[in-house]
Amino acid sequence: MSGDLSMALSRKQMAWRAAQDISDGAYVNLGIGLPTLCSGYLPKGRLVTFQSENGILGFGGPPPKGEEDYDLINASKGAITILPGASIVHHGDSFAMIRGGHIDIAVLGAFEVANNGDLANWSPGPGGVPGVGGAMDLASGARAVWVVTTHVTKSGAPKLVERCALPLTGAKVVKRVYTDLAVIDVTEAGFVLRELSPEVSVDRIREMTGAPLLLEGEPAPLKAPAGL
Amino acid sequence: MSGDLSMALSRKQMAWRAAQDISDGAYVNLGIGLPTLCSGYLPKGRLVTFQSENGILGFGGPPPKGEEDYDLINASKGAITILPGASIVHHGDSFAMIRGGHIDIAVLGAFEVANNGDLANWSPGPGGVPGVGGAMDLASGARAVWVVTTHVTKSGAPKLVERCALPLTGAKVVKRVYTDLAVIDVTEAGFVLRELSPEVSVDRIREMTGAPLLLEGEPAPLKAPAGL
Amino acid sequence: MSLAEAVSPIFDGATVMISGFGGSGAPLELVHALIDHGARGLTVVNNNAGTGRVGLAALIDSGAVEKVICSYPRTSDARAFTGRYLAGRIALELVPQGTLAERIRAGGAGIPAFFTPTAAGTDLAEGKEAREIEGVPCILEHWLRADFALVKADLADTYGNLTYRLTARNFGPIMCAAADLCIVQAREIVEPGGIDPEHVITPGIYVHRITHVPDPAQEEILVANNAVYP
Amino acid sequence: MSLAEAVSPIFDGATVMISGFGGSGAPLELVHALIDHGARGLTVVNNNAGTGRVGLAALIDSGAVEKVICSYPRTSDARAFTGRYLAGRIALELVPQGTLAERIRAGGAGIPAFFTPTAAGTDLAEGKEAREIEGVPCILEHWLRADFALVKADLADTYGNLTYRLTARNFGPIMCAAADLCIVQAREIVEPGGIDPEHVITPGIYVHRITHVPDPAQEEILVANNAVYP
Repeated sequence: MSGDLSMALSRKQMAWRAAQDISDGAYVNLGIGLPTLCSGYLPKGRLVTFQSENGILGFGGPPPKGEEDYDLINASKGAITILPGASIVHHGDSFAMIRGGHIDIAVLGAFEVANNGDLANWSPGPGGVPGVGGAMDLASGARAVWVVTTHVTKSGAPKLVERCALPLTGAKVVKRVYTDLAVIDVTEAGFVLRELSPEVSVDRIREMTGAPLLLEGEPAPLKAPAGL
Repeated sequence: MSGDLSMALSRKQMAWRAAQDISDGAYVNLGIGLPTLCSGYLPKGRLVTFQSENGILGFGGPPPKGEEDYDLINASKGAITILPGASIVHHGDSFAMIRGGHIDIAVLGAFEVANNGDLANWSPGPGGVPGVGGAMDLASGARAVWVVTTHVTKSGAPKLVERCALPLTGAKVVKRVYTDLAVIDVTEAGFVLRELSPEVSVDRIREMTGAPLLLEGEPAPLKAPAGL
Repeated sequence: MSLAEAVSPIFDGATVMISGFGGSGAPLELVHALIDHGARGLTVVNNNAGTGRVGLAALIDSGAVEKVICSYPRTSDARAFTGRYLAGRIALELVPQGTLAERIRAGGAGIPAFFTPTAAGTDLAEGKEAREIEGVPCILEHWLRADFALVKADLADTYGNLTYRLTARNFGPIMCAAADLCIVQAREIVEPGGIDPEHVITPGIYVHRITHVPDPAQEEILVANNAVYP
Repeated sequence: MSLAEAVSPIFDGATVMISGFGGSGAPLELVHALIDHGARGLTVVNNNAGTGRVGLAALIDSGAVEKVICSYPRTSDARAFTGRYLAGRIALELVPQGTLAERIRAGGAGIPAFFTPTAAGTDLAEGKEAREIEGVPCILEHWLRADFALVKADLADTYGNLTYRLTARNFGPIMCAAADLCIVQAREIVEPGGIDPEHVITPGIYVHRITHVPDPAQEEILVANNAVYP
């Protein structure tokens, strides 16, 4: 949630909103955490194939409790189910798929997104144990990188910025950001506000954004089903 | 045959001689033409697995006439049979196997071999249509490259030389040469004569060789079964 | 989808990868449909440069091919290519077979360039960046990508997952991944689930169009019978 | 061949690749045999750096590991690695997961180095050669090879042809090819011909030792039960 804004979207609502934009027939990689929720909110009838970087294309949700097979897991190391039409590949081939530009959309989390598309989502900075996993491969390899994140940090600092302070995951990679308050495109000119929570004014969202927020006409109202 | 030497080995005898040195358990790629004959002359009980660069490991000789399946061929594009324990890979993986140093021995033909191990076997020189196929990959990728060739050309010119005149297939790659008159190792010091046809004197073989031919003790007699 | 519809997006001047090693894995029906389609000025990537008067040889005979990128144009009956090449009417980029395969694999895998020992120190290294790495002389090779791939598969499911028959697999999997649009002819088309996920050779993500060719011709047989297309 | 015999050639200071992504595909029995074997000063290549107190975590706990090359050491219970790392008693080479996979693949495929866009412009590109290729910023990465690979397979035939269970395939095939000596634990060992040649995932040429582990432990289950080795 972004500060005290009661009308900010919930995590599930943010996932729902991003999921609406995943096109029919797309091959999609969902990052660990919040992005993973998108798979539950695809519009009916839309065929989307999920890839997990450990080497599976075409999987479904977790199996019933007690039926987990830990030889059938996703990148978060959670047990999954396999769908008809799936395929298994080794790690070399799986990242060839990612690096080679075959994944239509990677939906990722973020610490920071800069208005040139720079993404920081792997390292909270110096200290502790670093771990990068497949974040950089996805950031630079997917045809489109979308970010789903709260608009500001828990302490209220903007996550959309002019320049990432944290170590980059990828340079100039993010195309679109779904926050709990807005939908924002990353364009050549910078951030462009496409949708905005009806409860929030343009001035207010600009205050909460660490880089200029451009308008191309009136932003549409950001909506998601209640109760998610 | 080397000139008028009646005791020179036949093509099949040369293949037989090279085949005796293929060790048990070896993975071997046989080049097009004369080297292919080696597969017929392995000592009994020796398990050798043949690789063909189009993507098969573990194949046998041609099927009976009329039973050819042209989806099951070797690098010469001849129909083959598949043996228990075989595997099929795609071209990328097949040459990964070759380039990665996993083939124990490549037995190849040659136009020329230099005494530093340089091999020329792909281009007869300028003019005509060039074609290289997998020759360079095998020459630089196999753990050991053996050459099977007549000792001199049809016109009597040495094929073992100080420096290849024809375009190279690989630099410093040949380990051993089996000719119709001799078995010769390629060492740091140059050509070393290991076996020599009993009909040929050291002086005579030196005349027929375009580079110094070193001795390390008396060469053994080059032998092969009669009637091949 | 019909053969004609499958190849209909192929435009003049396109780079087209064609699967197969000799006749094994050669998508003859797709290549013949391409001849009928009539695109010109093509660059073709194949291991060879056609045999006899069918398939790639027929495509070359039709005058549609401007350049061939291959490892071995000297097949048993390469008259289509040979005549044009010696007359200076077709260009040739000769690439060692493993380097050709690796460049195509790199194209699909998003590796813009790689160092390889193959061909270092030979005439085919001319003009290429050379570097010794860990004591091994290498040359720099770049990825190879294509606008289209024409590929022959055995089974396909409706998501595009593919298997191949025996050594007909050869260039198919790497070409599927290296082309912007991958067009497949399959002997049999099954429903999703009809191929064991562990036995899929080409995942459906790489395949864009599938046409059903239940009884595909084999180039070796056609060439032996002196067949001519069209 | 027994587990103990299978790992007996592993020497002090060796680089050892260990298959698996998390617990899936982790050759626990081979890793435990390696602990018993007692080689020290190891460099381990794995996607992670161990979880709980079994498998790779137990190997680290035993003090045998000097360095880990991995993409993600921060697993759910990474205490073995974390404690040693923060105390400066174990080295870490952090590699993006796809670059790790590609470096291992390059090791097996004889590609000494390659350019990749992954990590270009990030802190993980520091000290690496950078170059723009066809407009894409790239960095140069080198192959990764090992003295030994410990790999978990499902089926093996006596020639060493392997299959893997579902996503347990992950790093197995590329690690088999990148090690001088590849040591495999297989759930079932069959005669040559017992695996369809078209379904072989790792050809036997890459496999040197096979040991039979008919009922392999699953790391997730052991960790959930707070298992400790030895």
